[in-house]
Amino acid sequence: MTDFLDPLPWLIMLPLAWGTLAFVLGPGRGGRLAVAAIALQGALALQLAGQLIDSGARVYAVGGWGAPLGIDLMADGLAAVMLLLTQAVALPLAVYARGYFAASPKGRELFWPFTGFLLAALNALFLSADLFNIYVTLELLGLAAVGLVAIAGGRQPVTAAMRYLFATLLGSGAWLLGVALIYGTYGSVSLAVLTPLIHAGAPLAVTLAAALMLAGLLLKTALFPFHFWLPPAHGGAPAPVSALLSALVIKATFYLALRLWLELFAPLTTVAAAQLLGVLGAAAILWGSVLALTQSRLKMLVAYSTVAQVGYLFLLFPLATLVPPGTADSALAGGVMQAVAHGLAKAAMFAATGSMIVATGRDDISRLGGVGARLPLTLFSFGLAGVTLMGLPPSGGFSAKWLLLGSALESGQWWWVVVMIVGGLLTAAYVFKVLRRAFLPRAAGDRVARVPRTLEFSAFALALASILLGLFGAPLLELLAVGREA
Amino acid sequence: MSAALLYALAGAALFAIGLAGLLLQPHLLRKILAFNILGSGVFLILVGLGQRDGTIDPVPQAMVLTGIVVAIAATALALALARQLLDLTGQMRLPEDRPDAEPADD
Amino acid sequence: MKAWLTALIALLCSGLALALGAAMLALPEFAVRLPGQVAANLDASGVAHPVTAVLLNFRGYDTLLEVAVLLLALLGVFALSRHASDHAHPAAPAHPVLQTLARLLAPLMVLVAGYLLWIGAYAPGGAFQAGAVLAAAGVLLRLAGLLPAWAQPGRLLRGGLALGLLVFLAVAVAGLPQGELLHYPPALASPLILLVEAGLTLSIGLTLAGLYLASAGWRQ
Amino acid sequence: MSDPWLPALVVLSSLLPGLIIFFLAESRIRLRTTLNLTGALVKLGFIGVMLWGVQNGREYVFRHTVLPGLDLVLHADALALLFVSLSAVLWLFTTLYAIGYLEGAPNRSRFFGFFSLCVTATVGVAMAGNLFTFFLFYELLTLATYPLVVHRGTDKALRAGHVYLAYTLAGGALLLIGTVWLYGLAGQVDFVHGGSLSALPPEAAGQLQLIFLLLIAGLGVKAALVPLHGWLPMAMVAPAPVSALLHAVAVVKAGAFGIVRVVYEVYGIEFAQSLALLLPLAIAASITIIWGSLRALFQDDLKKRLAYSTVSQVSYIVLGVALFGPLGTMGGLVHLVHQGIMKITLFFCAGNYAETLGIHKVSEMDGVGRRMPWTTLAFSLGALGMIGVPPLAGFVSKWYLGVGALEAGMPWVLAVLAASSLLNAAYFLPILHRAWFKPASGSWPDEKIPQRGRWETAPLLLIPPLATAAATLATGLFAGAAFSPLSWAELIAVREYLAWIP
Repeated sequence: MTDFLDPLPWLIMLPLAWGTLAFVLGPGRGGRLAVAAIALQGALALQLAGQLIDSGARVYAVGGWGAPLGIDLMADGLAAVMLLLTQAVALPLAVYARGYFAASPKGRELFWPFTGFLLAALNALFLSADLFNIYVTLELLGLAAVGLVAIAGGRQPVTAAMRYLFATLLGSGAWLLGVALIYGTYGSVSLAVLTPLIHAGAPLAVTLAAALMLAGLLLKTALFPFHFWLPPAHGGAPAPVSALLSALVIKATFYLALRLWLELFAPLTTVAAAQLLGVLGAAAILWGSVLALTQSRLKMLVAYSTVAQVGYLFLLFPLATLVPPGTADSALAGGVMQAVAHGLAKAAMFAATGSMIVATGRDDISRLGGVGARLPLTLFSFGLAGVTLMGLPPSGGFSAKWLLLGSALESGQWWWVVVMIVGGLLTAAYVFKVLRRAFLPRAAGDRVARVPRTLEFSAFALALASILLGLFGAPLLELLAVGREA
Repeated sequence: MSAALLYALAGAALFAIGLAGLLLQPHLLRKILAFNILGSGVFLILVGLGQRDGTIDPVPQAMVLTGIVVAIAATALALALARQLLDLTGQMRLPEDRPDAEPADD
Repeated sequence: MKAWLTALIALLCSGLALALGAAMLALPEFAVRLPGQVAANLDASGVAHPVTAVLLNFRGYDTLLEVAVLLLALLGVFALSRHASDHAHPAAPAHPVLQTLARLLAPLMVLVAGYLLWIGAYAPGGAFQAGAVLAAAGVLLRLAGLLPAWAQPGRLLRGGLALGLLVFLAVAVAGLPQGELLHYPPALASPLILLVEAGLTLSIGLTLAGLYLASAGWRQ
Repeated sequence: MSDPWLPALVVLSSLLPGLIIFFLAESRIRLRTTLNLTGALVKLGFIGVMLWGVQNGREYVFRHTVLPGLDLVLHADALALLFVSLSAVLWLFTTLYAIGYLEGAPNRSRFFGFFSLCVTATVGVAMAGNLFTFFLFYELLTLATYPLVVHRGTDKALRAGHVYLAYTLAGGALLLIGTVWLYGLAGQVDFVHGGSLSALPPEAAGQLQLIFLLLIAGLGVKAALVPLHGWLPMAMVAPAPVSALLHAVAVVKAGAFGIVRVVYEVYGIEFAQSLALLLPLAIAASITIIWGSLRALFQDDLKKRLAYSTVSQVSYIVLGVALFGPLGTMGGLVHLVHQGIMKITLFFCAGNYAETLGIHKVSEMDGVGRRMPWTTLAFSLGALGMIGVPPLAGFVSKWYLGVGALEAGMPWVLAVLAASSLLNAAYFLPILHRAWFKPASGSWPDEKIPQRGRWETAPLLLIPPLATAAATLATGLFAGAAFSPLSWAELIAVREYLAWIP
């Protein structure tokens, strides 16, 4: 396809361009440009999804060379779903961020350039079909994310950024070593070229590469026990940043892990490895939820909730590995649905959290009294997002849980059912810990200020989307199936 | 064994040394150095293994050039963070206590 | 750190090195070979040096993203320096010999950078090498006390930092009507690549210098 | 207006006003009241249309596919309409009562918002056409009632809310597991007369028994089956209209109604009998009936006594379900309505005593019949109905349950009914005795609303209990009339049993 308006390359070029322009425009500038451009990106992502549904997965040869000499981009249903999620989360958050930084200017100077590069990195990562190119997108993503964590300055955020930087660099280092081993074995880094070459009897170097790359991704996705860097990083950044990081950045590395597992390294996967991933996911769910419950800072509670919710994503691996195709399909659908639902809900939750902190002037759960009366829409958004995280119907989180529970029972792995149910109850416990406080009347001496309307409505839009996903999720699953027909 | 493979083997050793350093050294500057050693190890493996059959391969060489620039960028950011941390805490190491236990600084 | 943990990590790292070594000694024949393909397409790439051809044409997309990574690192340093210093510190006065030397060397380094940029099409060299030399000139001037630190870059400087990436993006997108992203028409490949490299040289020089200069004024 | 949309409109007629009310300023009393009452009346109108239609054999089904193999179905069949009508009528009365009860109280927008959501959920539970839809509204009910339970924001209320959530969410989780398991085993299971599981291969029997246990345990939490009833007496800290609604229509009824659906329309009564599921259920219900009554006997707090009475009375419905035969079914179903009307009367009256005179305890009620004769009259009708005195509503239920027990070959159930009636009398009659025949012991604990002419309390507090008390009498007296709860229950029972009687 040689159309100038082809959405696929523009999804990468556009955010790179506006990110750079926002930098040239100067400190704090570029918000309006960003909102317009992200809206356009959303339209492009929708157009791309439409193309995929009509005519199947697409391969795009950058520069016209084609793999293995050049770099290929590839768009299938899974990539399109992630692209849609990215733009759908980014647009309300961009609106939110404009209001947020107007009310709380710390860190606003370079927010827009960083966000532009972050979105470019995400879109590029989802579309890449080249292992080395993915390395570059991972670094772009990692540095943008670290930069965003540090933008507000201060002891806690800088410490968190430092820790996060080491984690993400180590993760990419492991990935690059894997790429080096793969190139050294086969002489190519193109997924399309490599996939037919890798089979069950692959050399030790390939197994090592698979293990290293996966480990690197787990570190970057903050799967238990690699979650140590996440809560301070996500809990310390300004609210729009926390939302972007929790909703999207960790999903990108999960997406790569999923792709490697299901496609490139599928012949090497074993039930034992899949169960190990599931056990780590289960541990994340329980440990993250319990720690969320013990937090006294609102943002840290939400950040630990992310640690827990990441665990649900990894339950998909045991449920989709070496089981009947129908079971695997519904597990994959459930896992991806969870990624999307959590993305929307967690963005809404961090956004609502940010509004509450702006309104009360402090990040303290015990001082939330009066929020319910003064910011009903914000609290309602928090509650709706909580419904999705708890997996109650009708919500995207419920659809995800339904599909995962179904495949767990079908494949006889009832222990994951127990984990999911207990996790859901723990989630309810920490969500209601916040709601209960916010319902109480304002304590004497506390203040609860109004916040700009855009803050309230953008958070609500995200929360509502996470609920509507549960009612109208079928087209998303249809899109997901593009390029996966057996 | 070709010379290129020897480079790759040396790269494996460097990667392991860098990894150990990154995990074990508490001093931030040493951690950053360790990360660079780790990266150099990977670059050696990439170039070395890519040319293990004796032919010169420009593709991994170009990749390594890209990788070096990325590593420079990451190192610069890491150094800036480390220096800032020194300013803020007076220490060149990450605090070991639970970070969420710290008070929010406003 | 606990001794047993140290020992365990050391053991695991050694094990990893051994496993990597063992894996490297047991590799099969390559299934795909790219050097031949690079050579075969070198004429159409617009440059004569294979590494530059890979960097700026065959895998030019990697390079495009990598330039963004570099700029991003500088943004990170800028973000930190906003909180580190309230105003740009003037450079400390340096020894007159160093100052004289720097004044002499800086123009020479610019010349070398120009040469490296031009020769990159045929021999080892190119935008990154040239940019690195430019940056070195900047660092030298700062050390000699002849350049102020960059706490708050002005519009012109921001434009210069972004120029390389913007030119690269424009060239990449300009290929879309005829073909794909970053598609150079063979006849125009040479001048387009030179254009991109020229923009990159300037921006990379400024960025690398900036990584130093942006933090040079932080309080000690 | 096409038929599929009527069930959806019934749900929306309280959902939309509720959502709007959330965002109304506290001072917009008139608009809020208008929205509330309009919603309630519009809902009744839609229900009236559907009652007429179903009587004439029409079907109202709304279906929306959420995921492949997972449909959201709203189905207004006869059974659904029985519950929907009850909810809608009692919602109207409770809304009126709540407007009077909460006059001048803080956070009313929030209260009425969740109140409307609560009714939305109840209506959804009633019209759910399959287990998934049922589960959806069942969980929504949990979420919508929690803020009502903790509405006062006191430590006691928060603790009660905590317990309430822990019980109901855990129950919801069990229900979810059972539902997913059943869907995996049998595909999408719509509620149909006679159930649809008997077609499964016999090997599945063990799994089906386990699933039944999960479902009933999940539903039993809200239906307050012993030992899952612990939340109900604690939830008494909620404002009186909430207690009235929780006990009469919303929460406990949702649980009991779910058990009806599962036994009749998922498993099928015959299939459930063949899996030997009915006897354990009847025993569980009987234990609950006796235990609840025994505990009620020892409560001095009036609302707590009523709460334990609810524990006991709701299980009459479950007992009726577990009796194999159309008469038992009729007894259970009609009690669904009768218990609602009687219990809401009692709670309205308890609220009136508390609001008017500050009376919270049975021991404070001496002579209250002379100060508040109308309220006490309504209370007496409700209490006598609960005991089963003819010709009140409760008598009709107990009569059919008793005959149904004989029909099902479980004569021991008669003993349970007799014992329970005696206990009912034992904990209600002393209250009536104190209220009517003992002299007042000086001043009232906290007289808030003085006597104004003929009005012993605020009109909006008095009219609803009188209306429901009258209904208690009417449903008993005119049980045989067309459109009475009993004849409607008969219609349902005939349809359920027609599905398998040749």
